[in-house]
Amino acid sequence: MTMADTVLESAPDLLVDTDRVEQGDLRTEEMLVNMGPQHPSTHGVLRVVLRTDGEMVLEAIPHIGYLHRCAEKIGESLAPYQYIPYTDRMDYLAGMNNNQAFAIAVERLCGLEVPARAQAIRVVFAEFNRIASHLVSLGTYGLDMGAFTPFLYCFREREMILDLFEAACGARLTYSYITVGGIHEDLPAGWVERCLEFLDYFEPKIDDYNNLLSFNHIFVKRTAGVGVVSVDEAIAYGLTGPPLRGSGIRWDLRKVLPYDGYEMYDFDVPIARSGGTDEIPHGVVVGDCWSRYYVRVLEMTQSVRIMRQALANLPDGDTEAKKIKNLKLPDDEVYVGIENPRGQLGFYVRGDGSTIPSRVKARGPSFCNLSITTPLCRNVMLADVPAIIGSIDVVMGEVDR
Amino acid sequence: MTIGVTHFLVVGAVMFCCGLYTMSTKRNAIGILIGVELVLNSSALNLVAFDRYMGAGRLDGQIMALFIIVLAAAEAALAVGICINVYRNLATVDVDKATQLRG
Amino acid sequence: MGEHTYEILLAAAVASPLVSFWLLVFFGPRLGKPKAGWVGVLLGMGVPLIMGTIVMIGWWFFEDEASRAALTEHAFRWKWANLGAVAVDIGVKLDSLTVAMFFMVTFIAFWIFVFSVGYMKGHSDEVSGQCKYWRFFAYLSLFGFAMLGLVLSSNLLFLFIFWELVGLCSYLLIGFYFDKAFASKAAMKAFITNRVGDFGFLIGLMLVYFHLGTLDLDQAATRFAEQYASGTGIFASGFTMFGWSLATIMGVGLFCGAMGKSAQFPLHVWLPDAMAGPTPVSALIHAATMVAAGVYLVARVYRLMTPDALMFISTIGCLTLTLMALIAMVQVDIKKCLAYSTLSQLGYMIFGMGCGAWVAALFHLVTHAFFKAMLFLGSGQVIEGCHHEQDMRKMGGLRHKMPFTCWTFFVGVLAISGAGIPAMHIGLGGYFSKDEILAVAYTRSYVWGEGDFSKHEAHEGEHHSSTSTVHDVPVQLAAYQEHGEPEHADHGGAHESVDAHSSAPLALIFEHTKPLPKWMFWLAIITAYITPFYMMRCWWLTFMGKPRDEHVHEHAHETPMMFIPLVVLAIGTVFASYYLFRPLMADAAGAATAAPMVMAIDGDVHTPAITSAHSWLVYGVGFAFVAGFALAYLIYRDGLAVGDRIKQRLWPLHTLLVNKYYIDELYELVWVKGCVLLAKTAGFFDKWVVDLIFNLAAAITERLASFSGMIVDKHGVDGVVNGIAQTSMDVAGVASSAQTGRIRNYVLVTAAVAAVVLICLVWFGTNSGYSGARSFSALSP
Amino acid sequence: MTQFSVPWQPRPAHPYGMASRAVIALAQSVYGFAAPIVSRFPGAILISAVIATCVGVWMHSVLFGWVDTQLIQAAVTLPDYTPPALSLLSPSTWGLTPSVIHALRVDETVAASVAGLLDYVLWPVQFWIVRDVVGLGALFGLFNVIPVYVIWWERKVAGRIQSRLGPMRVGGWHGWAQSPADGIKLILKEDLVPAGADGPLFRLAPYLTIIPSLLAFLALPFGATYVLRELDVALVFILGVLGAEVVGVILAGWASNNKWSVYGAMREACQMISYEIPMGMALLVPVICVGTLSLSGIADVQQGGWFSWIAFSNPFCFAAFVCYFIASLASLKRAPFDLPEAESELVAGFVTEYSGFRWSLFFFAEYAAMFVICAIASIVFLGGWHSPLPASWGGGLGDGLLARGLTGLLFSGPIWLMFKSVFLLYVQLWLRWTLPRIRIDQVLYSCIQVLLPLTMVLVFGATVWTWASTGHNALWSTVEAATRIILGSIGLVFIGGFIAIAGYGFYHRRRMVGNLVQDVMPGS
Amino acid sequence: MSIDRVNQLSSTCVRRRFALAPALLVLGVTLLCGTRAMASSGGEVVTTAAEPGSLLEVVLFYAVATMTIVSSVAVCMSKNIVRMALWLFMTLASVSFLYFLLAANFLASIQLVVYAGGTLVLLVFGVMLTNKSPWARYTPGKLELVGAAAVCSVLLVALWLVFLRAEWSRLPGAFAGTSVADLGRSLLSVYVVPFEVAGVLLMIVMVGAAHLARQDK
Repeated sequence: MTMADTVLESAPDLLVDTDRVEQGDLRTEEMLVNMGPQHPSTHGVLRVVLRTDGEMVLEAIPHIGYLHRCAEKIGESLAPYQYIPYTDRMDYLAGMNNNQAFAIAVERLCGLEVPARAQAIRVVFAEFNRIASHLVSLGTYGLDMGAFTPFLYCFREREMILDLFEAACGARLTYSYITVGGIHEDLPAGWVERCLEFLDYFEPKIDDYNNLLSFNHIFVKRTAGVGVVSVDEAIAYGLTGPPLRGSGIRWDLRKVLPYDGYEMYDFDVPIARSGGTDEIPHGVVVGDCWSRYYVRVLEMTQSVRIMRQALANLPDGDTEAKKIKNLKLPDDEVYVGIENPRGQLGFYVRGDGSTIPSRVKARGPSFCNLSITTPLCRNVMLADVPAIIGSIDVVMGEVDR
Repeated sequence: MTIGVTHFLVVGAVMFCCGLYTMSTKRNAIGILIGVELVLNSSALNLVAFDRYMGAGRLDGQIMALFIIVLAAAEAALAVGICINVYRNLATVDVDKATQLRG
Repeated sequence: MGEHTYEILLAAAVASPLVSFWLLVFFGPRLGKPKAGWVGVLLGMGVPLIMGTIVMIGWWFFEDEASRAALTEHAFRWKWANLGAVAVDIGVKLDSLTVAMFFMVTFIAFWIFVFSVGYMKGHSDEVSGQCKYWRFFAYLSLFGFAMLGLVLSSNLLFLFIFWELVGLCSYLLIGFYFDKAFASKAAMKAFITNRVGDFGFLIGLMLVYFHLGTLDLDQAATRFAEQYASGTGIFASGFTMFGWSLATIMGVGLFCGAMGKSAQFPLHVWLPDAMAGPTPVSALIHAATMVAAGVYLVARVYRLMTPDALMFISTIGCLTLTLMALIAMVQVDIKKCLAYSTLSQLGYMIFGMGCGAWVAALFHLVTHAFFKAMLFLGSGQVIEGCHHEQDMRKMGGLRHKMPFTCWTFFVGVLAISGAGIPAMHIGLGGYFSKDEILAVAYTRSYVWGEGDFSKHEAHEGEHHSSTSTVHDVPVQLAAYQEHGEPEHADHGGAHESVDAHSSAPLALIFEHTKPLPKWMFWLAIITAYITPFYMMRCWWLTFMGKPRDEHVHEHAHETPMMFIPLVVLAIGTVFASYYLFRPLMADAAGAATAAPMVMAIDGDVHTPAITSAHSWLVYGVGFAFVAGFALAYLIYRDGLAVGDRIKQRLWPLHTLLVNKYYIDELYELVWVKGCVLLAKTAGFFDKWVVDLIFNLAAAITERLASFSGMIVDKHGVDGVVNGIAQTSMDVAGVASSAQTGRIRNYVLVTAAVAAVVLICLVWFGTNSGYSGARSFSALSP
Repeated sequence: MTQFSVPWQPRPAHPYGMASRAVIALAQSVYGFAAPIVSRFPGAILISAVIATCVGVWMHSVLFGWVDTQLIQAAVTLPDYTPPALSLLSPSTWGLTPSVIHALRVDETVAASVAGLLDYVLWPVQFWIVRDVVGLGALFGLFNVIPVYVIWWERKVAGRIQSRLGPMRVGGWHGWAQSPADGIKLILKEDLVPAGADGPLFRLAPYLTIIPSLLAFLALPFGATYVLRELDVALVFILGVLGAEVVGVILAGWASNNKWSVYGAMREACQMISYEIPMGMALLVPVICVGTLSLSGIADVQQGGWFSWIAFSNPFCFAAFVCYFIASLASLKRAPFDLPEAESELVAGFVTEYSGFRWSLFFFAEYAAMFVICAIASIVFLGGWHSPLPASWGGGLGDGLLARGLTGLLFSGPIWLMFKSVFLLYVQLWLRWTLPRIRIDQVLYSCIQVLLPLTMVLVFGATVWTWASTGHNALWSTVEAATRIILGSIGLVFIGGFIAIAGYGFYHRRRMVGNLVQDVMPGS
Repeated sequence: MSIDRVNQLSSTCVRRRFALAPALLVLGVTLLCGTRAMASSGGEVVTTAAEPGSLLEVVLFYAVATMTIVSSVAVCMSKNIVRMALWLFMTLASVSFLYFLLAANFLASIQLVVYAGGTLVLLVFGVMLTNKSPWARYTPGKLELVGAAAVCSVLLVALWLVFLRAEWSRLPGAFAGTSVADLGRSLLSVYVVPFEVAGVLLMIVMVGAAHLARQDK
């Protein structure tokens, strides 16, 4: 028995909702099981307390806070450009997008104009990072389902993306590339060509993933119809990103509230469809794990499409706005939400006339999406819990901040 | 020194007595079941030994042992089912607690 | 035709419903509502019907008697297992009876299956979510398998297995609406009552197994005859019980099975309750086929019967037919009315079997199957049409709403009443079959009673030329030759010959056979008058007169798919009886009744050779239906008023009948309460007597101790006395705690006793060695 | 000083005793001596070791055979001969003395030139117990080698499937020493028994797991004469002992006192018990067709080449092969049925709390059982140790040593059984690295609702088929032959397709897929 | 890498490897218990155990019998229910080896498959499903323990006496061995009815056990 179990069992009343256990319900040993914080399929340090009856999970309660680093508070003692490196440590799988979100928030607050070239490059990197992030999500989701191989295929491609990131900004995970007022540095020579080459290479790989994983019979059996989120539920729980679109709601901030010139690009917002139609396998229900998963696959295609457009029409010019040194934040507040790979990532920034914001608050998609875990994991099989959590695709760094 | 039927019978007798002891001292229903299995097995062993040494090739003992195995499996399946049910209803498998039918 | 063609066809026909059963079990839920039913119809009974028809046609029209006999002789047998010294064969009993029964069962069952497709649509899932449509057809298919297997079995063991299987199906189908308490109770009742009968059957079976050393029907009969001739085996046993010899007990035991399944008098209680099942089930299982299996069984083991056993059978049959007919007169539930009528008719069959009318009883079985199935389906149509209303008092005037049902039902009523025109030799099935049973009964009670048959002794040796003598006898007798040798060839007319059995002289049979008591015959005659009355009453109350309940009448309607079977069965009732089934039965009778101690009597009174001495019977019974109909018409012409008046006038009788002679209550009193009483007595003894002794002993000693403590020196003697008291308390405690209620302690005690016994054995057997070993060696060959 | 709260009691390090020091020193010196050589010719050494093993095994069979046929048969004719029994009490049962052997041997040209020492070498071979010990040693060696190299191979296969290389360093050539090195590492790892665990049972469980799979080797024939104990019920015996493996797993799960372990154990028990039934039933199909439970007996009827293999003998056997393979995956807890140790659900299932040597024992057991199961599949369905060529073709080769060698290589020899088993093993690995894992309810569904009825039908069908075949009907024989040809052709197409795919992959292989951007990018 | 370094890295437990010893014991016993085939004239394989009367048989018998007795005594001495089940498994496995010695190979294998594999797992299931803690002790009374011990030992002695007294020589003799085919034949001819009845029984038990253990009532 591990320590955690001992602790847990000493105060079981906190966790077991005894009222819900019907009297006379002939239960075999109900058990409280800790899934995490050190568990292979909780993707980090998420701890889920499962109340199980045999293989059935009666209740799953996520416990968070194992990775809390006061990220928001730190933002209140640093100048915005100093705070940029902290943002990409939140959702560490989508550093570019996080940088972008905070940068745009500060730009809006200060009314900075970002040059066209910088905006285009931002779009390229945001989408590129979206692909990288979705690749991780896909691969690890396969891993959750017991398929090890797709994981390595995904990471193979991701490594190439990271190579390109490294070439652009020198870092492979925490980029701090997109900064307030533009981007940190212009692209290196030949980067665009290499990137296009990669996109040519990458696009057919998406079909590979589909063949390997998405349409694998067992995979579909495991995920289709599991953890169904209805439209109402999705809205009520404030889901955003793939989980929201996986429930069939066409909502994407890039379309709805465009930023960084997304209105100039031509792309679709993929949403889930139910099974039996076209290529969607039988048994798939809108809002289930498979739908959430597949929305990500489709989004990768769209990202490639956006990147191609952006790279083709990359304007010349500056990559950084004027007047960003000693930026004074006006006594005002702003909230900007952008479409992170995981959903709506919003930054609320309040200035007080100094160079340091008086309040920084992030609205993280993972944190909000995670809230659906408990209702989804009610009366499911034990093996469905990783399927559900994996399909929500949380990054604990951002949940805990 | 030859091994004869008596040798096997002695082993069987020890097993039988152990099974009996288990049956009559355990209060756990499954413990009693385990005792029963021991007793059944000892009788099967005796049958096979008799069959080997004085069955004159008629195989009766082996077949009886076969049936004992089958019946023991059946009995165990049912008994475990009953134990589980008792457990669900009484939250214990202590046979001394199962006294609902006592007059 | 190749070798074993018939057997293969019949086996295929038996297998098909089994396939259908498994299909429905596995895929039934997926097949959905009408499809599952059609699978049941086509695979479950369609295929057997086709096979049965082919076999029927081939057997009757394309084989002559010689080849039929040869086929019977060389029917398929495959040795399956050895039960000790007894070989058990899987085989087919192939003779005219099998073929006829097979055809009858498949034909009727097929149409009932068709009927069910429509009927169960509204009666399954909607009524209760649990009672699935497909399950009904799965059970029906299983029943088809079991019933056909039963008919086909050449072996008592397999007959018994299928016997139990039909019982199981009956149980399942009676309890089809198992979430309704009455249905599940009825199912339970049927099951338990049948077990009582089957216990007797099992005893009979074991006697056959043990004394005759075989379970094969034919072989058992041969052995029985041999043992009778030589006075060995079962006849060598001096065992008697109620004055019955062991052979009689065997026959009665076998008959007990039939009593259960055919619901004969003391065990009849389940059949009326069995009407809780869906109506097609009542029609098929509880009227046409399964309940007739008892009669079939008696027919099959007829050769193992003794005169005493037959007398018992006829007594039971006679009681049943009368008592049940009386109850039928007062029933108001349409299905119950039919159920009691079924009981009464079954009584006729059993009665016929008992008094030697082998052919007639089986013939009656077939005709009854047709018209009773039709009547039940008609009642099903009515119930369905009237939205589950079964009370006849609320019906009336339905002829306009459901004309087809009305008139097919009327055909059934005519048939069961034995309607026919005696002089013209025209009539429905029941007319011929019932008359024949009565004729045989007449022969048995009057002709034999007057000793007319003593003259046959003189002709024993020359039976070939003795035919002329018997022409004086009003009813022709035929004790058939063994192995069913064609009689036509020998004597020029099947119905005009008397033939002594080769292994048992006719004289011997006469010597054994006592005449039938006259009251039995008269009861049967009276019941023949009662039958038309209650049937007419039933029909009239349902269909004729004015509607008595507007609500019911308004909703009444007919369903087309459901009346097709009605029409087909009506046609079958009219045509396919006397000219098809009677000769088949007569053909089978030869070999099937070649018994050493009893004989079958051919009582066909409707042949042209009918004599005047017997004609009063023919006319008297033949017109019974007119009298019965007239009475019913007079009483129920204007509704229930007259009937109610009669009811009030005869209230003691009516109350008795309505309460079915209080037999259920009697059983409740004797068995259920009796058991409880026994248990209570034992408990009482345990609680008061055993405990009392211990407690008393303890108390007395204690009192004694305290008493003596008062007078004697406390300090000196107290210790001793208290010690004694305490000891006896302890002894009492220990002794009473021996009953711990813990099995493990009992186990231990058992083992301890075993150990003590073993040690004693060893101790006292010191010099002579362990006697166990000797007994081992004694056992070994 | 703060004390870390750990769930186990901190223990002092045990100093090594002299024996351990000696063993370690020996290992080090051997490695120091061998490493340079090994790293120079790694591939050659590995391959020659394999060949040497084969030759050794083959030679010992030749030797035993020679002793049997030549020596003992010749000796029977001697006066006062008693069969060798090695009863310590009576010297008369000590068999042929070396001098007698020498006398018999001089007739033999093969060994005539060898010195008289050989007589003393041959002397013990006449005793069964000696042969048993030799065979046991060989089996034990095999039992150790198989898991080690199957694990290595699995890692290579997994690497290839996942577009990487797998182990490449240890030992040189394709990391061939990776698994032994891992083994050494595992032995030296700290062996933890969690606090609150049932210590004795926790320690016992790995052995209870490994012994059954070891026992299975006893009755497993590798060739017509390569079997330690020829059992007439070998099939049931092996099934039985492999089934007993589950006890160890359950105990491991239970004794760990970890909830995930208990989950793993329960899943394993549930899965194994349910899949034993379809597995056994699927094996009953060929048993019904052949009429024996002896593995050698089953293999014997498949001498007639590819089309005589039982899998192709009738449709029921063909389907039974597939059923058996699926069910065996489940009872071996291999992917996609690897629920008991599903790392994404149960951390590591019943082995969660195990480490070091005990942990490796579970894997020894698992991989050995995998091999046994595949070997049974090969013997029962795929012709056993017979090659796809009919054995009758080798009839003209004669009885010489070369002829025996050729026969063993081309027609029937253990190498073919190894080859087939390893092929099936490869399919298992292939599946594992391709498929996701299914859920426990789906596992049980596929057992109880799919495989079980299916195998029941197969058993029934096989019975009918066999019954029909006993009739010696000419028409039926034609049907049978046609069935064999059709099913055999399907098998050929399958194998052909496999080879074609493999060839295609080999032809289009790329050394590293990931090198697209690596070396050309600025800054790299 | 020096020995000290190794010492430092791995803190414990090389000596634990010698726990292999019991495993090897079991292994060796089983190996030697294996039977040897002897082709009979009829072509059917008839097997015998280690040659009757040989030293091997004696050694094996005593080894296996000791194992049986030790583990069956351990069953009744264990307090923990899981350990009881484990010892039961040991007993059953040893009995299966005894069957091998008794030339009942098929029975031995079946014992392994059905008993050790099936029944025991069932028991363990029962244990796991029904025990809050396997260490939960339901101790019977002292008197019961003593009584049981006394009765069992008396019974054992009595049985022993009986064995000693019995005149086994007067019984029909031993036989060489038996093949599975013989067993099958007699099962399907002489014992066919018990066989079928057992089949029906198993079916009923299957349904009954499934019903009893059903979750949703």
